[in-house]
Amino acid sequence: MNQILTYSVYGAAILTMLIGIFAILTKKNLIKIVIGMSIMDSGFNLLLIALGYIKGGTAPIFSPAVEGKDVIMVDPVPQALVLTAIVIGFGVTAVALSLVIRLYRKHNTIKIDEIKTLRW
Amino acid sequence: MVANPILYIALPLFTAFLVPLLAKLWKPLVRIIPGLVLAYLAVMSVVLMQQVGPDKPIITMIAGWKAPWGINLVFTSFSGFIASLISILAFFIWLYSFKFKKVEFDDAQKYFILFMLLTAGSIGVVLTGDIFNMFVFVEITSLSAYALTAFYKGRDGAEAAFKFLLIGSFSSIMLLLGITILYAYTGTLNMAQLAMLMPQVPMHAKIVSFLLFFVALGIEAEMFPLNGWAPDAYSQAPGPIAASFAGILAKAGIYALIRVSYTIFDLGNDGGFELLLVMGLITMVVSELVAMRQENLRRMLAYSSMGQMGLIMIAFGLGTKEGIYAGLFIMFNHAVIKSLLFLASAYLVYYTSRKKISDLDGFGKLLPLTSLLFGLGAFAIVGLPPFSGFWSKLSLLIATADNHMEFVLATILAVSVIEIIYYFRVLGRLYFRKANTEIKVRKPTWNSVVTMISLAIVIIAVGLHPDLITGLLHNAANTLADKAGYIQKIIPDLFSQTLN
Amino acid sequence: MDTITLLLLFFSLIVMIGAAVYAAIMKDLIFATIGTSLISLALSVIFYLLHAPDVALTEAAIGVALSTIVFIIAIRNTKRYEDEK
Amino acid sequence: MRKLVIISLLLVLGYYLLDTFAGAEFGKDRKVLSNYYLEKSPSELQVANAVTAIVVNFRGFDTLGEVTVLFLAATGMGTILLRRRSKHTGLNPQRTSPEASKIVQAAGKLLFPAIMILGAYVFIHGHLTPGGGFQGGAIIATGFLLLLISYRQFKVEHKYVTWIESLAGLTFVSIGLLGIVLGPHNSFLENFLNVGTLNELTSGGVIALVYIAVGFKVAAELTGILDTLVNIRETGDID
Repeated sequence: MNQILTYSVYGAAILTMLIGIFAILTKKNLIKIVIGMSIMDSGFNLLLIALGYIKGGTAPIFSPAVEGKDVIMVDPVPQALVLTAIVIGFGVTAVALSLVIRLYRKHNTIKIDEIKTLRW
Repeated sequence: MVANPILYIALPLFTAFLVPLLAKLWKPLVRIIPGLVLAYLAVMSVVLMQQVGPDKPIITMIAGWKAPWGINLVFTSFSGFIASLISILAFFIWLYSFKFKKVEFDDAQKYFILFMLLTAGSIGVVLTGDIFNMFVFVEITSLSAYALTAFYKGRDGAEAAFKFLLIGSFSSIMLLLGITILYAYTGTLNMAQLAMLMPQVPMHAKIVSFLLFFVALGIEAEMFPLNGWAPDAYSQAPGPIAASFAGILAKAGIYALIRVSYTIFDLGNDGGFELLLVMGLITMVVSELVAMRQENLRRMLAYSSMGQMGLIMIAFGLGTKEGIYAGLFIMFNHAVIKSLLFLASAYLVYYTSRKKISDLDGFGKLLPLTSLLFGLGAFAIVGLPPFSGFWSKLSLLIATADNHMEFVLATILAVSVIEIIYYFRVLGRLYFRKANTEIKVRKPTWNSVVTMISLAIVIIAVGLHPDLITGLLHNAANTLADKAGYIQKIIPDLFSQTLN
Repeated sequence: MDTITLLLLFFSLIVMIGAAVYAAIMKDLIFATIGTSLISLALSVIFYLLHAPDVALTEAAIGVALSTIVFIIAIRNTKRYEDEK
Repeated sequence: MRKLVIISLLLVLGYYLLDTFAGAEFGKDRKVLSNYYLEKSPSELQVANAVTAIVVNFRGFDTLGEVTVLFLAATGMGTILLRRRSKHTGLNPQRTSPEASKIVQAAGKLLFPAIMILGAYVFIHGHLTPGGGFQGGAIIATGFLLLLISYRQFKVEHKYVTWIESLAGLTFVSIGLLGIVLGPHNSFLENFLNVGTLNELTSGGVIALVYIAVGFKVAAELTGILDTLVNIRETGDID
């Protein structure tokens, strides 16, 4: 059972990440590329949270309900890291989209192959 | 309190939050205050460098928790040297762009805030002792770099910035994955403890995460073929920012790469160093060959900069103390000389929109001082005596010869010839061609002249008296090579536990 | 984990992957954006099930609401369809 | 063809990643760092929510960086998008979007105070219950978003946003610097106040204060980002 869980949760997270990377690499539309970036980040966030999960654990909050009892808590460190990663991801997305808007204003298109200066 | 490494980060952030309010009081404060902060950091670097020694690093706790539990800043002879280099260079670049008249007030405010945070982020990458914290600082650095690349509206800045952002987002996801793998197997994020626990990580996980780190930080360090962002970013960003990409951003990237491969992973003898060496060789050869074919001055300098980064990777890829010493020397020279070249070139191509090398005919007479300084930089970067570039290249050649790598040695020499060809082509245009009659030139302002001359003085002084800096470099090289010492200084309790 | 939690977890994982594929292939960018917000919604349910309420809240507020609206504003300022000239 | 190559490369990458992560089994206990945090958070800091303790105190430096990233995003978007503010129309350039329906407007008006209170509750109780500065700030930003999309005339006063953002940021860094002066270990961001008792509103010392500052800052930054995007001119070149 645990084996199945391990592979399904991590697998789902990695699959989501790969879908995002695939979208970034193959799509020609700039907004679609940014959507790919956001999918990729989502997959990563799940991966990290899944890593912190502990079987039979509770949320890492010492509320009055758990006070004095001997409980196992899930690892709080990945949660703190994901919190940071989500916020940073949002900042990057916002900057990326404002760049897309500016590119559209200049070239009147958001297709990557129609903007000559964007090719490499 | 007065000289505390934490101020490298806290002070710029404090100022960045304060500047929008100060702008309402008196507008010139927006330009002056960031400069004062950078000046303070530069002075603080000098003070801290005198306190630090190979056996007594300055370790700063944050939030009162000791090393493996809390984040800490580690100012050793090695990281301190790079941090000081960055902070002093940042002050000079501020001085150069102090009278930034080309843009409106609103933009000038953002420019100085972004530049200050770029500096703070880079120093954070260098000083932090925590791997996730390093990621946060990498993100701060890259976000400010994206915004600064797209700073001018008239150029193709947005395209360059978008490319940069796209590659940067790959870099950050790979960095995060690498960090996650390490956390999964060791349960810690502190670099020293990671280095200590590394033997218990299974080999395949170690290799996967090392490759992730290598690619992610290779993007930041302009390694081929991950450096597609660099030529565009260098040529579209404002002049002083191009200089700080070479002197500050790339230095933070290569530092992180070295820290990860030398301290955290003990893959050095299992192919880690060879990988660095080979990638460095490829980067150097390809970039220099491409540089020779560039028509655009900025792009030429950008490719030359990547070639130098390749040289640095080769030096660190040797894995010997001499190699580290040579690599650090090249890092220092590259930071100073490339900044001078970029700063001087900004005036040479000020009014030409295409920044072509062929537009530079006869500038030696039109802009004598700037051309002279550019020429000095070109002589120094190709490694001609009596400039500082000579000594660093010599030490690298000696280090390669000691390792009996004749092929590497020959390649470096051959590439130097290429370098000489394309730099001298520019100098030939500057001095031995007739100027176009109706060409507009921009005379450099006094502050940029002061900046460029100071950098030139550093180049000549180190060229004539390499002893000025070799002591620092030797200390830094010894500190980096001493991995056990690093672990022991940062987490003494845990280190002694494992010994017993 | 009890059975209901497990079922909910698997259901959310499937929704998430489905939404990711949907967001990646949809030609209409507004629908693709709704796909990403669906990913975030499923993700915040998963986070809650994995005992990470803090992260679930953040993902719900930033991923579902703010990020989606930022995308929609960007699409309104550019083109709605992926292949549109 | 190109897609096939990419897919196969990605599958190889995915295989290696899955293989690596499968070695660290799902649901297994991994001790080193987290046990220390779980032990110290309620005992020394008197903070019930261990994630808050980590985000604000143990790894508070990350949070400072994170807030800076948002600040950079807001500033960066300013440099990327806005060149000139159109002077003749005042702060709110031509928003050509149609007015929202009366129902949406009424709902917006009703919901706005509730959202504000929820957001403030979330970041004030960050050290006791799930949530905190980021979540609360984001919730408040959605409140402003609601008004921005339901009323065309609604405008966020840039002046106030700047003031709140700057003052909150300054509070954060100042509390950190005060830690150097007043804290028992003289280190940045250290707690120098009485920690109180677990599960009380006044517990946690500076942690609660820092998270409130973060809440204000995040709210102001996210609102600023949304406002920049909503109010970009819909026609014409930026230059």
